[in-house]
Amino acid sequence: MAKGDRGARLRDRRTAGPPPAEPGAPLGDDLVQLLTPEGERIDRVTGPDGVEYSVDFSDSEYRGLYRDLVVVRRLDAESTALQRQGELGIWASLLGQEAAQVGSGRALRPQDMAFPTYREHGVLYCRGIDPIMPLGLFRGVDQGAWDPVEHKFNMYTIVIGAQTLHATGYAMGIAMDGKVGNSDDPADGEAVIAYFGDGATSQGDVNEAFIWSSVYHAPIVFFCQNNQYAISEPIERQTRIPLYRRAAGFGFPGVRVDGNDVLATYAVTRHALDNARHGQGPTMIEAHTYRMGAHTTTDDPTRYRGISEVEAWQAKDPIARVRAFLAKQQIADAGFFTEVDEQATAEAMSLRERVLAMPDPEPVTLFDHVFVDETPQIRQQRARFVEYQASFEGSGH
Amino acid sequence: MAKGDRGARLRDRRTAGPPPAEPGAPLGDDLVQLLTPEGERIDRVTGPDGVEYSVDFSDSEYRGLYRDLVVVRRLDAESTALQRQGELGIWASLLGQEAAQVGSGRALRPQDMAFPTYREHGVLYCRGIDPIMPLGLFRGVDQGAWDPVEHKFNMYTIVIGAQTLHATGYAMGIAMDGKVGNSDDPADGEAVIAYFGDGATSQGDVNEAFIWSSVYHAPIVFFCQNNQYAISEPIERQTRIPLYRRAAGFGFPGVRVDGNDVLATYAVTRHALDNARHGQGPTMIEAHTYRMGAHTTTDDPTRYRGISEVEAWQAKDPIARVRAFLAKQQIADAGFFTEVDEQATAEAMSLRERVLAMPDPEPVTLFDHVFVDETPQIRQQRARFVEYQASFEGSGH
Amino acid sequence: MAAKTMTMVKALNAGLRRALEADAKVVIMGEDVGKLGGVFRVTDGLQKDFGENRVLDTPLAESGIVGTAIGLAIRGYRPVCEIQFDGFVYPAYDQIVSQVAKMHYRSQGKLRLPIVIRIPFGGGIGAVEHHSESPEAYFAHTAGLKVVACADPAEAYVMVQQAIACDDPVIFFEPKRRYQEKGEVDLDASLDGARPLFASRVLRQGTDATVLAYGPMVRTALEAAAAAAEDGRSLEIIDLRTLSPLDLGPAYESVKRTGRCVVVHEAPGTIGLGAELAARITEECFYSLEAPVLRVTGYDTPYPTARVEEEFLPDLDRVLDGVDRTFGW
Amino acid sequence: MAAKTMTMVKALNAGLRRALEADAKVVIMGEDVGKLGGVFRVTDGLQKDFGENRVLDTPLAESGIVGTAIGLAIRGYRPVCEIQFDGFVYPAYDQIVSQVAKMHYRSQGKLRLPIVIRIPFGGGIGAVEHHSESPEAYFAHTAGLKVVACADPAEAYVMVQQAIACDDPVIFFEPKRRYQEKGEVDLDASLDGARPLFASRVLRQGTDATVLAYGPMVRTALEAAAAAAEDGRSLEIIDLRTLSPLDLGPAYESVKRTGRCVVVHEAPGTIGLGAELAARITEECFYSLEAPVLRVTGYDTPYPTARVEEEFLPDLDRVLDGVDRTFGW
Ligand SMILES: Cc1ncc(C[n+]2csc(CCOP(=O)(O)OP(=O)(O)O)c2C)c(N)n1
Ligand SMILES: Cc1ncc(C[n+]2csc(CCOP(=O)(O)OP(=O)(O)O)c2C)c(N)n1
Ligand SMILES: [Mg+2]
Ligand SMILES: [Mg+2]
Repeated sequence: MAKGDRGARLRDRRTAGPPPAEPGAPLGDDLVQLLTPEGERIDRVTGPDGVEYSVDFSDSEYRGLYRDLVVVRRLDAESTALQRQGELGIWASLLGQEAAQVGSGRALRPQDMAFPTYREHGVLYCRGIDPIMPLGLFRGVDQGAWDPVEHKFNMYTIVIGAQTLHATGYAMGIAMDGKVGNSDDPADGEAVIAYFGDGATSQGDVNEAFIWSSVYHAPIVFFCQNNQYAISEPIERQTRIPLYRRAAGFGFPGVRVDGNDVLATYAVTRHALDNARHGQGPTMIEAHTYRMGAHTTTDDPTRYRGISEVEAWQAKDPIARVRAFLAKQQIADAGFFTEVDEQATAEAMSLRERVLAMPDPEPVTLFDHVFVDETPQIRQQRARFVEYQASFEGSGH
Repeated sequence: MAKGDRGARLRDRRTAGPPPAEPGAPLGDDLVQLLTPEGERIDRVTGPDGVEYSVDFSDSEYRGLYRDLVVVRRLDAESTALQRQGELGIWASLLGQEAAQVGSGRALRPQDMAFPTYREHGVLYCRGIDPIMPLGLFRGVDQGAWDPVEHKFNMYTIVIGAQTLHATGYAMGIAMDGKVGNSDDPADGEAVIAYFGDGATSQGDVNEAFIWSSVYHAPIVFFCQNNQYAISEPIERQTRIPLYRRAAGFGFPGVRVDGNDVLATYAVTRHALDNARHGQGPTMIEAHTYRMGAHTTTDDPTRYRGISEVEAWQAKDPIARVRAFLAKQQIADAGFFTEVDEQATAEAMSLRERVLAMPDPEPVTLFDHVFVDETPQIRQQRARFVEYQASFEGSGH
Repeated sequence: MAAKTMTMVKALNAGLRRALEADAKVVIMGEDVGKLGGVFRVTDGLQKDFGENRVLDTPLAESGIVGTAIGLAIRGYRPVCEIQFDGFVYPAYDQIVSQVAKMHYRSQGKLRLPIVIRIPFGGGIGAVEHHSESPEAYFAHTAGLKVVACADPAEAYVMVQQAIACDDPVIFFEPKRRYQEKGEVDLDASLDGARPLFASRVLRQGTDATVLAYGPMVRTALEAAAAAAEDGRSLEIIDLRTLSPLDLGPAYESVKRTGRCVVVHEAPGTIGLGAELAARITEECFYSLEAPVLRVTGYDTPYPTARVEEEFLPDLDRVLDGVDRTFGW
Repeated sequence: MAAKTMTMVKALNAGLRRALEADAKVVIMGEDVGKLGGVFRVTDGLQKDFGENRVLDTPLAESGIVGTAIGLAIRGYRPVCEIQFDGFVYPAYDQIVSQVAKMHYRSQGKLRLPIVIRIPFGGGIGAVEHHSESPEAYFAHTAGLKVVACADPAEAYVMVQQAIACDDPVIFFEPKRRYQEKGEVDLDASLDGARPLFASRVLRQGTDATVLAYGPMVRTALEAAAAAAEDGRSLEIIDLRTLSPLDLGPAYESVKRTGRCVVVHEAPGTIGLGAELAARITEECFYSLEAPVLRVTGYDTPYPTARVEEEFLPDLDRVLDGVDRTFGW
């Protein structure tokens, strides 16, 4: 034990709380970035995992990513507005996390399966799913109600971390089906992506998912959007070191990517997914990003964070940098930007209209689908309910 | 992605199961050892954590450790025998793990608190506790029934991993009490040691304990006895890489020690505990050892492991090497060894006698201590029970 | 006397504050309880005033919260854990039923775990799934736990202090749909003079039928009684307050007079509290009952989506319907 | 016909084997279920015969077992999870009550989770703590789960296959104290002709009182009936088999004839299955009951230490005492 700076150390120790940690340290050498906040392209970069990352997009693909980013932000803003107007019960905004979601979402191949939390509206959009799909949940007219297998996109999961085990089990099933590691063809082999937040990493379930995946060598990518907060709690309440380093302790690689950089996020995710489908086992990706808005529409972030922090992240906006890049490289012109905005508005207006038209469920449907094979008990309760409701009819009740 | 040895890789991938793992790899450079199986002393060794480990024992201290090892093995054998004879309901033998338990148990300072599993009879002994204490549990006459605070030794915990969180909370309490990091005096400051097995590392609770400890910088040592098995499951079912490496991902050091080497175990544990009490936060120790016997007396290990494996570990016996060392160094003579064996036998006989004399509890006590402040409901049920029992009296029932 | 009109949230906050002041060993822990003051603001301002060692923002894991609370209790602390919503208590279930509930018993009384686990429970707030559960039966069926539910601000203020002062573990249910309803609270009320924590109370006297409720349904039951009175029917309303142990003396006395009993709760009926109440009351009042004890409860379905939750939850009409049915038996 | 005398363990093993043969999507997973064949040997030899992809030795964590089983079910598998002992199911409680029980409902029927969770339950085997629990009420109170308990080898053989064939999640309770008791099992029995899984059965007809039991207490109830017969009292014994949904038609019919009913289980009485049975039977048979439905159950204490467990558990005498009390009412 070094006896050098004893005085200083003793002072440190006396505070029962932890000494300064560095989990939120923003831009270290360990961060994979291919597009700077200023819109400068970095050609290729070697990640902390020793892998060289790059992307090779055509101009139209670059424009496509920009389009995705703008549309998902616009749809998100519309949903926030719909909540304010009482049309949704609550909304969990993705504002600030567009690049993490579009980058990873576009990296998925059609055969891949995604397990979202409650915030992956951008991933959902990139899967080609109608953005109205999850709004029933937030409006309170259903609880998801979509077919996860048909959409290759599981229902939203609200219990923090639970879905990471479902994802792992599904990935084990892929391996059991012999759908992994058969060739180097990216169309061959399936992979799973499990989304979760920085807060979720503290749940036992998430750590068990790491263990299961590692032990069974499951074709899965753990995609952690570290948006720096779990509701009000900053990342320091969950970890003392950068989250991506958690993975190594479980026996698989972890990478930290600039989650506000759609290109780097795409590159890292695609590599990890292809590795998984080709039999290389799991990877954990920490997408370093920021929740620009409230946790949900019921939250008030001014109670726990300052405006200067938010402004610092504003300068790293995931969309502005792509726009700057496209403009500087003359990949897109003003007309394109206008057209994208118009498309985004149109999609938002369509969403709004359709949300307003979403009917309330018939009360009696609350008895439906408790079981595949309905029990006499449920049948009886439904019947009594119908009878009871009928007793009010004509009574003006 | 390297395209070199594609054929071989493809073959590997096709098996859905995991490729060869190395978690059980026995003696690597990462293993801290100060006494070889042959009884050779290694003066000092630098651990994978960069710390230089050594011990500086007097001859009488060396003899004391040998004495501990022999006695705890003998007491354990007696308990196994008692179970065979129907005097205990079940017994979880520590055979093979004596050094891990004596080394760590003797490393504790009086003020430290231990949280055992159900197998830490050796640690308990080293705490100066009467070895009869836990036998009530195994006999079925009580469920622990001792005062954890008085003994600085928590009740045995059977639910795998649960105690690691209790230990963490207790360690947080030490910090809140200001009993950590006040000076470099080892008598100043308290620390906690949490015991658990290799299987336990898969439980969410254990991983949550790592997180809590790290975040709150709690004065705790996680002492994992990797005895290579969780009942029938070999370590490969729990991890793909050596367990001690798990710690780094949570932000604190992990060390692997030869758990059959009482000196190394002592050195590593003492260092970690003193670090903890001095405000340096948690450490995880993986004591690499082997469960020589059955999981418990109800288990039949021949169903899942071969005799050659057991024999290989026999050669690394934790007691034989100390004996060889003591003899070679002329620290002890034949008379000493005989005396120790006699003491061990005497303690075992005393244990046996006292176990046989353990009375069955009065049935009515099953209603005691449900609450500090007993409820009318329990009072009523007890009263009815007494009345009901009385109704049989004289009926020869 | 400092009687003030305040919401249940503010009353709980005041109660927690007094507990923190009264005993330096009391610590509050949970997700977002510190800087944010909890998602419902029940712990608002407490971290600021008592410091980070007394009010802990914990990592996001319920088993960790309860598990470390056990360790703190062994160390001599009195932890008050907040579970953010009812539906998120299950990851802590093992620590609660296998450890919290049993350690005093296993130690033959040598260990005490004065832990309070606060759970905002029940529906009616238009929330998404997992935010409107009524898991009280899971705990009240568990030997070794004490379980209570408060129903109004004055009660919340006193009961939360009593729960913290209790040397046994207490699961403390707070009816979140009543959080913003106001009531008179005597902030100087001494705990000594207060009604014991593990006692029920007759809230309204009546002669025709007895209605038992707790937590959020107490107000519903009172409204039903008012409506029934207009129809000339007199309901006696009992607020259970303690779900384990049950304190049914007043209920037995009442049912023996009225001969009819309806039990109300939000949780699904099957093996809910209502089943136990019906069974015990039938045993105790067998010859007084004019009709079986009837249960007005949530249905045996998962908690439904917000837009139909009002149909799932017992309301004034369903309580009256239950009473009617006991008369029509 | 291959009727053979065998233990319940062997019958379950044969049933699982048949299920593995019948459907390639059936997978067995749990701690020690592979090479060891389970600590009770229920899965003995199955991994050897069906391979490591069909019978999985899992890491040691119950939430992981159930959580990954959900993922496998989404992928189209039919996982059969073994929980090693009743007291170790709680770490998986969140995955069971918040996910397994609700995903079909949340998806409006689009997702099916044909998962079986096998739990050896109950006491009487002289085990240490956490190895003798009766947690069935925790599951039967949970909407979205089906819960059954088998009572003898022949039933175990058929019921485990039916549970695996069921498209809803089933919590499958096995009375571990009856594991080594033998009975006749028809190994060729077709599932088609079998009694449905979610039906109770009258095991012994009687006229004086009705006794309801399930799992380990079925044999106890039968013994009580035999003893009562010697005293000239005729007990009707009903094995519930299904704890959720309940199938109480036969019980209602019986109690309407006998006028007396005793319910027996090992779990603590408060808010146990018995409470629900008492409440429903009272509702349905109100005018036929000569006495309240009485419960003979474990006490409201944690499960006690082995040397006094026989005093905790209902036995023949306590069942008869319960019957006596209904006659003395
Ligand atoms: C088991 C559980 N506990 C608590 C909550 C309440 N809760 C909802 S979101 C949230 C924070 C999640 O933080 P993070 O994982 O970082 O995801 P983010 O919301 O930032 O995307 C909490 C505590 C929950 N949903 N589930
Ligand atoms: C939560 C839980 N699940 C299952 C068990 C059953 N069980 C008892 S010991 C054991 C294996 C433990 O292995 P390990 O952690 O390596 O400790 P060891 O017994 O080898 O010392 C299991 C599965 C348990 N006690 N608790
Ligand atoms: Mg977050
Ligand atoms: Mg082990």
